[in-house]
Amino acid sequence: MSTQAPPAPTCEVHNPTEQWLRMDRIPHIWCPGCGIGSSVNCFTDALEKSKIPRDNVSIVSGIGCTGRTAGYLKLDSFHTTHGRPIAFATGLKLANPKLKVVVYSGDGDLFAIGGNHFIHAARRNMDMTVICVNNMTYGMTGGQVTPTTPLTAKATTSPYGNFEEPFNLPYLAESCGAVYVARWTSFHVRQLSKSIREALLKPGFTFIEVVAPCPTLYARRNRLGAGIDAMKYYREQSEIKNGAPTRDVALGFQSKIICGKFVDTSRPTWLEAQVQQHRAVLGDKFTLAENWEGVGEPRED
Amino acid sequence: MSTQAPPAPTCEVHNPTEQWLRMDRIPHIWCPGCGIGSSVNCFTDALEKSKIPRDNVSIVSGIGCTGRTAGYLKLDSFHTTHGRPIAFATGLKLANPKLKVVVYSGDGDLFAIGGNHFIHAARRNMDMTVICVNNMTYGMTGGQVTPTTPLTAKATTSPYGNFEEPFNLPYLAESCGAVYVARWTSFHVRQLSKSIREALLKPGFTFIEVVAPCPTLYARRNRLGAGIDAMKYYREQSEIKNGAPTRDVALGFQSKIICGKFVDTSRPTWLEAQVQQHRAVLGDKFTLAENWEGVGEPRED
Amino acid sequence: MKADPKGVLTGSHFIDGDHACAEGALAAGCRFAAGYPITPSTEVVERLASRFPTVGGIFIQMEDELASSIAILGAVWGGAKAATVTSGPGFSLMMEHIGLAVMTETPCVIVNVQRGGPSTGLPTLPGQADMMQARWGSHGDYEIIALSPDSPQECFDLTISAFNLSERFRVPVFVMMDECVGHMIERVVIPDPDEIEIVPRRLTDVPRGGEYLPYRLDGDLIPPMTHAGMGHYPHITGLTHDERGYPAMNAETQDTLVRRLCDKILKNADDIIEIREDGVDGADIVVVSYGITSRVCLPAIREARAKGLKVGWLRLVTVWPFPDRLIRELAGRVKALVVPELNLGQVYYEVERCAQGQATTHLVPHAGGAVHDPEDILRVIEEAAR
Amino acid sequence: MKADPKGVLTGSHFIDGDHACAEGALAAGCRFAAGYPITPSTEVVERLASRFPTVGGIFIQMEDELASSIAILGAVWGGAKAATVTSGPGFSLMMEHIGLAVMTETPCVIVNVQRGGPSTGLPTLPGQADMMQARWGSHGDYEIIALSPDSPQECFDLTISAFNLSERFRVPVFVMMDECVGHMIERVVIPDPDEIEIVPRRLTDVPRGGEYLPYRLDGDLIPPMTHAGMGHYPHITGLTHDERGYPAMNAETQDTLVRRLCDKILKNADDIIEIREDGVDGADIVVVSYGITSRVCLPAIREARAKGLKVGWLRLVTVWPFPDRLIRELAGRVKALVVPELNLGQVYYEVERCAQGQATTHLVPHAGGAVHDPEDILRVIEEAAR
Amino acid sequence: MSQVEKAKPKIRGEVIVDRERCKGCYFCVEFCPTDVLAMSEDFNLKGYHFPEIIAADRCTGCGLCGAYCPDFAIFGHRI
Amino acid sequence: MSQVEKAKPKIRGEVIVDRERCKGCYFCVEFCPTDVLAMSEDFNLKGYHFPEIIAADRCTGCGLCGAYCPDFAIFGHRI
Amino acid sequence: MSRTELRISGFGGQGVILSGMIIGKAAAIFDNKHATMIQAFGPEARGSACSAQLSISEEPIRYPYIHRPDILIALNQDAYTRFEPELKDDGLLIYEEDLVDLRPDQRPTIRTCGIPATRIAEELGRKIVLNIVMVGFFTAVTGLISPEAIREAVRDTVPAGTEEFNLAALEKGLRHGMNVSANT
Amino acid sequence: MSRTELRISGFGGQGVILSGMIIGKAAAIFDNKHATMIQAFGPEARGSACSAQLSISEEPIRYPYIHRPDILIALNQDAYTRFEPELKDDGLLIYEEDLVDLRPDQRPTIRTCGIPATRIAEELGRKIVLNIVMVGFFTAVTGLISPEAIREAVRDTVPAGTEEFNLAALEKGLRHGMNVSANT
Ligand SMILES: Cc1ncc(C[n+]2csc(CCOP(=O)(O)OP(=O)(O)O)c2C)c(N)n1
Ligand SMILES: Cc1ncc(C[n+]2csc(CCOP(=O)(O)OP(=O)(O)O)c2C)c(N)n1
Ligand code: SF4
Ligand code: SF4
Ligand code: SF4
Ligand code: SF4
Ligand code: SF4
Ligand code: SF4
Ligand SMILES: [Mg+2]
Ligand SMILES: [Mg+2]
Repeated sequence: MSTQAPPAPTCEVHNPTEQWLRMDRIPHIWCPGCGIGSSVNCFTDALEKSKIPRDNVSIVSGIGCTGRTAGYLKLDSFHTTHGRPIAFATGLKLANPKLKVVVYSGDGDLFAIGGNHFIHAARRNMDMTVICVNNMTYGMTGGQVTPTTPLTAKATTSPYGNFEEPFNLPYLAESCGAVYVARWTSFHVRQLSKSIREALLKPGFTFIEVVAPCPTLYARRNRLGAGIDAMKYYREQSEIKNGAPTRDVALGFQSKIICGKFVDTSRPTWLEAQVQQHRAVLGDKFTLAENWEGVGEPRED
Repeated sequence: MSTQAPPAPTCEVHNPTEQWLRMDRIPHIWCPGCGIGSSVNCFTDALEKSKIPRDNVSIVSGIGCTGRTAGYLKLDSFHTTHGRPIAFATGLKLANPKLKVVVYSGDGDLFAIGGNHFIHAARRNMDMTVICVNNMTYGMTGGQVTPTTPLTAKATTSPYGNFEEPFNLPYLAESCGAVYVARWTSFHVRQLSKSIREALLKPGFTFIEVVAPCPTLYARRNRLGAGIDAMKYYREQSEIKNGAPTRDVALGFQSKIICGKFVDTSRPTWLEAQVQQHRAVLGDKFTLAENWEGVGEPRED
Repeated sequence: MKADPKGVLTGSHFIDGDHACAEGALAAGCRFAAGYPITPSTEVVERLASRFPTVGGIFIQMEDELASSIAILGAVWGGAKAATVTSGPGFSLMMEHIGLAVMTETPCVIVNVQRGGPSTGLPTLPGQADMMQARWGSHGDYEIIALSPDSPQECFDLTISAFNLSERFRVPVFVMMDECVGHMIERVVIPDPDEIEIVPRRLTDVPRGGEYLPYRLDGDLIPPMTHAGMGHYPHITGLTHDERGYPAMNAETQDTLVRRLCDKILKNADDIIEIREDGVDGADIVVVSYGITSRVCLPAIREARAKGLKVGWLRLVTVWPFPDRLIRELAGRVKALVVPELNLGQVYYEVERCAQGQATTHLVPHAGGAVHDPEDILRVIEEAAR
Repeated sequence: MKADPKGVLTGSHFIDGDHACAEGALAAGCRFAAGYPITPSTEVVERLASRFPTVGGIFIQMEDELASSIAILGAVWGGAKAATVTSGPGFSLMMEHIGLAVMTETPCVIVNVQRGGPSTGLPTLPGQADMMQARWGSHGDYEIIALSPDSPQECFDLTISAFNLSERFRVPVFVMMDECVGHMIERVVIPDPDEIEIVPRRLTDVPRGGEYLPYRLDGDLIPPMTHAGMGHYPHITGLTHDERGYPAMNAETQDTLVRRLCDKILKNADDIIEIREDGVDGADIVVVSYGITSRVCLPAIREARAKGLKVGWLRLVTVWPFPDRLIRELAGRVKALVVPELNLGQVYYEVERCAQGQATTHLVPHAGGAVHDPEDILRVIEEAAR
Repeated sequence: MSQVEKAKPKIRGEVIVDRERCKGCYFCVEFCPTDVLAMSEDFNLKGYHFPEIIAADRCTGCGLCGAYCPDFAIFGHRI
Repeated sequence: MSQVEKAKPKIRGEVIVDRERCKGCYFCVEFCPTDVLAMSEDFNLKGYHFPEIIAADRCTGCGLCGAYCPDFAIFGHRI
Repeated sequence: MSRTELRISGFGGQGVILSGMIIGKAAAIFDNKHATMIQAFGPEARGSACSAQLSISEEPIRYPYIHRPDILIALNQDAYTRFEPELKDDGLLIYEEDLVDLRPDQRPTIRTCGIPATRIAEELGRKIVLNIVMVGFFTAVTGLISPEAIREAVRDTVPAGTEEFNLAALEKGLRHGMNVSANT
Repeated sequence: MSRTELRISGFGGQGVILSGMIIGKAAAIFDNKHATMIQAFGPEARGSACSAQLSISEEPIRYPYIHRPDILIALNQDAYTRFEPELKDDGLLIYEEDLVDLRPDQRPTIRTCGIPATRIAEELGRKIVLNIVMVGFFTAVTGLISPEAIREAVRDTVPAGTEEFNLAALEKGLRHGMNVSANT
């Protein structure tokens, strides 16, 4: 059944992702060929390159397979309730504006039950980076339909094929006011890492959709093969169109996937706008909290 | 203080709105110059002209001043919970597809607490007409800020001026897939009535924003005068641009108001898509409920 | 009324409690379900999603549990029998709409397959710690009905009862399963449709366009209903309302309304309450239990009896309304009441309350995630006997 | 620790309970509030919205109560003291996050200004029918603390206590006001900052980057906390977790965790519970009440005493944890316990339970929308005396 | 619409006010295209000014006043 | 980046596999640009095939294998 | 009896609550008495009838409700009609002279003092201070509160920048009250 | 004793639950006995260890859990290691011959029957029917269920269109079991 156990690699070099992981929790629960793990590599690589000190980064997840991400990262990490990581992150950020707050969660968590928090945080330009691993299903609960499941795809709760139009996530994000919107697949590891880095370094509400395989549920039920088959599909059917109008980037069942950075703009974050407005109206009476130094000062970007 | 009580008009002619009202509940609770009442005239006029039999129309409201509308209309009328009328309406419609279901509610109800139901119902093209009286505040609870309060406007919970970017409702509706999107002010009674009629007669998720005055709270706190002053502002500052790209129609504080029919398109409603998909996959095994006759048949529009 | 054959899968099936529950709903005439997936309840809606299209029913997966729990109320007013299904976290999100259902007297069924809590807790493991929540989880005063099956067969049977009770009393009825019962597989016998008794909705006989008062009583405490589209133009509101259904915000209307809403359940409690018992007459000690625990305690009772103790077994099939009178009387007759539950004390408090010091009361707590070791129950029985 | 003078509006004020509550939060060091307007609680957040910008605090009106109730948890982990404020319908929406706060041991304060329920009910009128909900409204087993002020002054004082208790026990603490107390205007004396005792957050002394276990106990049942940004990298989850904070989904971990979460409150109950009493020693009958009702019952007690009855007055300042022992002992000493509340029986059930048949117990129910007529209370006192 | 068919040189209308229902918002007065109405100096029982018909013959029955009136207190119709 | 500075004619890399962590997804094998890897016929203790290095000298240390690996079981680096 | 119970009633917009607030504040903060005010909100707190219950006492006030007020301040007819019957037989009725017509059969045991507060306020140029005029009048005719306390309370309560104007209105009311008192 | 307790264990993907389901169904539906099956889900119900408890009895089954099974079906090493100790001393161990190495000190009182179910399934052309092979084998060696019942149960349980193939696998298992039985 298996060959002799090989010796663990003895060299000093380490997998660069490891330093960002809670190694006492590895191996993780994700299935073979699940795309979440690949996205984590890109995230840690982006973190590394962003040079943001580890102590200043918080990661907040909801509930789901993707929602387990927070629990594997050696960061201040919060595994909240299903659908609410953005609302939690809002409080976290506002209480300590020095933090870079990242929300890492699944399509169901962020866009089914969590849709309202998403659109409001985007509208407010609440300062956080939201990474959505879109596997087009509820992985954790066993493969139900989500608001991103493509038309005709099967899921346990759409056993005869999904007939509900899914959201076009980049379009939704833009229409609510996100200042940075990108989509990649888990095949686009380099571009994804770069996008995450840009998003981390950009003030305001930044959003990245990562199309990724769920071989165990979504792919199996739709007879789409293993994770590697999804990755090949991404390789073949993706088209990079930076700046594409978001209304044109909707996804279909096994259709072409438009990837790229679609939105990169700028407006005051919620905290900046708050400080500016209150300072303007209240003058001397306005009091900045101790840990907000610099918030609301002019910035260049 | 008052002149002698004049005799009630004795003529046989009646206010055409009255036949649609529960006259035993009039006078209503709305303040002098409140725009909700004007919108109701337009709604009943549209209903009348739509020729949809009264017995087939249901009205569903959430909680708020506008939410009281359901209670004044002599229709099957449901005053649900704050933020949830669309979700209630979804069940109502699906259980009895013959009904024309209208959701009539306020900006806070539909877009603060109710935002998620709005975007999902639009995405699903759930067959209903949503009328939002946007007075840019929470009227019922005393004038708090809402997700549609313009920047710099004052409200009890933004006492120094609102600093949160509001939603651009038509843009949001379109990005989620509404098939009909229009905006009017309560000054545009003719156009509004026509739009409501069109929406009532159109299958799918149709949305109409009605910008209307809340003199008691929004206007008073912002020193904008009485209802009539708001109406004059609407008259002067509105610009009708049918077909305007929704992304360009955001509202500012006392700024120009772009009105018009912005979206008028077509795709299968949730029920139609369901029937079509299930019939295609299940063939003979698919069973239509007794009260769905005709649902899913080809339609012309 | 007999069940509509379309939904009845007559025959013997080897299925789990979740699936049996779905079949119960179908047999009871449920033709609308709105749900949101959550372990360990998801199988119920999955089965409905796959069965409904073949019987003219509609399943919709809503955006969340808030939406599911009010969509079913909409569907009921649209004419359907409707249910939603969830587990702890989702149940917590339904609390506001339970109040709305109570206030508007909307018959509906809510299934909660209980897992370990609080919070996300133990998603795949059992608990019975949402029992008090079912009774008290929404704001304001109200009464509901809650049933607790202990086998897949009962998941089927009691789901039908739940629909019937909800129609009789115009009240939300909870089927409070637990993960064990939900995932336990046994034979479930589904009878012929004409052996299944269904309570039809009691609709007003006021003709279309006639003067219908939505909350006018008609003989009993439960007003007859109407549906949208019947030409009665009811106004239905969660505000305190008079018999016309119109908001009437004052203490008098509140008193009339809220007391009636409670009374219609409390005054019919004897009629609603179902229990099972074995060896209670003449017992010194009675084990009061429900759900899976009523099966888990059996070896303990057998053992205790073998040791010569007179131990009775009392199972609450209906947990709410609580059988106050029954427990009070029982406490007057026995020495001790032993209450094992998969929580740290919930139904136990009710037993303690009703016992009024006449019998000693003994909780056998368990934090959930598994079932009791029968030994632990035995130990407490023996203690109680001392 | 003394209060930060920045937030303390020392002096005498003629304000209502809602405003006093806001000032209490400010004095207690609350610098973050997330809320969603709802009558009759809105004045609290309105005052915070206007006061916070001058003291370095942040108010954010969230999109709904679900968001408010978890945003405050985020803020606490970000280092703030935080609160949210609501009323019945909003409280029902917060139930899931109360469980999360309990499970993650996040100190926070939730104010519920109770109105008439169920459902939308009586938005502007009083009720006390969310008392059991505060205890049982979220799924799973847990214990919380709930306080019940009876005057604007106490709205100020008890809001400070609520923050202090929440920090001591790392638990959500509820300030269960009612509309009467919330909208009643009286003199509120705000002391000098150095007369206000504040419990600071108990943070770990593990240095940045050191090995910190978020749920390792340190002498008592309450583990010291950390904040995001302190270099401890805690993992905080609502799943059942071990002392590292890591999910550990099994019955043993569940038992250890959930029991501790309950024990930290129950074992410290004597320390937490505050009551007020008058004439209880030697009384035959004791009126047990809380909130506005503890003032409404006074004329009845005066009258009854005038008629020669020995009536004591007992007010529950702390409603949860319930003073089991106290009521049990009391029931052993008196003839009857009379419980007036603005509901159809909630805290009454607890009194009945604890009385264990030693004293008779008498509910004076009221469906809400107004307060009791003291005559009604008097009548029950007299009945109880017979 | 039937009224339009008979292309009369001048369309005539009638306006009816239920002054006790009026809350004095001024909409009808302001938006009547032919200035049929003016706000009375008097108050109704609720204490509001209400519209007076100052030029009934100018009324075209266009119905705008009724379409605007938030209190269902006025309406015009063709005669 | 320092490695790039020395513009060597051939960039050399090293790839390290932790086969026990591998779940046999094939990503690394498929996406290694220089075909350094192949799936072994053997199973690891968990029962998965794992990548074998079939052409170590072709490895450029580009790191792609590690960037793809969902199980943190492989990584390549420049030497 | 050391407790005086007072009902103030009118319609929304007349400043009923604010006037209760000022009287209560004068008593509780500046005269060192005890005062408890209960606000009665209509279902929607806008437009319709509006009323406040105020108790003023030397002792702490525990039971906060009033059933048979000692004093009724009626700002409109409706308030008079609704609340006069509950006024104590030896009570005091203070009313807006132009807005309230006393019934011919008004109980004679009740002392009544009218003031055209609205007219006075209009004369001052701002109708909305009618409540402040009334407060001044109340202070003078009842003597329950010291003029100093009521002045402080007004200053402390009205929006910044409007103090002087409001104080002027107060003095008008006070003076009017002195005359009436003198006259009674 | 009329009750037989049985544990089936392996890893996810081996069809543990389905095999329990089929045996239980054969007993409860087609052999008219009583059967109760308890599924143990791992935290995430994917990949890892997987196990089912099945009780079969002539009487109704009330207490549904099993502590000391009469029969253990171990589909991998882990299952054997974990659950063999709880097997009754006179129990029966049925195991996947190629995936389980019995300990040298395996209790001698326990009857053991191995079958290379995976290999047999692979020979049939579809590895995933290894559980059906095992079910057949179980039926033969225990005699707890009638072959007719188990055939019905398989037919009734497997996806439409795969009946014949699965029945073939079942027969393989049955036959293998007959031989073993014969051999023992
Ligand atoms: C309130 C609530 N409802 C439902 C659930 C059950 N639940 C857990 S994860 C999940 C879906 C996760 O899907 P997604 O966010 O797409 O993450 P994935 O597992 O696909 O990565 C659901 C419905 C829950 N935990 N809480
Ligand atoms: C769950 C819940 N939260 C809050 C409220 C209080 N509430 C009632 S109406 C309302 C706002 C209404 O605003 P909008 O929808 O804009 O209607 P408007 O009154 O402005 O017409 C709020 C917050 C409630 N009833 N229920
Ligand atoms: S179920 Fe799907 S999303 Fe979840 S870990 Fe497995 S492959 Fe990934
Ligand atoms: S408060 Fe505003 S929205 Fe509400 S009725 Fe009055 S004017 Fe209209
Ligand atoms: S529009 Fe109506 S309410 Fe307004 S002034 Fe005219 S009649 Fe009166
Ligand atoms: S019907 Fe037209 S013309 Fe006549 S009064 Fe009304 S608005 Fe003026
Ligand atoms: S990418 Fe990782 S898990 Fe996948 S085959 Fe390669 S080493 Fe194994
Ligand atoms: S580092 Fe690059 S070249 Fe080397 S094995 Fe990995 S993918 Fe191939
Ligand atoms: Mg997903
Ligand atoms: Mg509004």
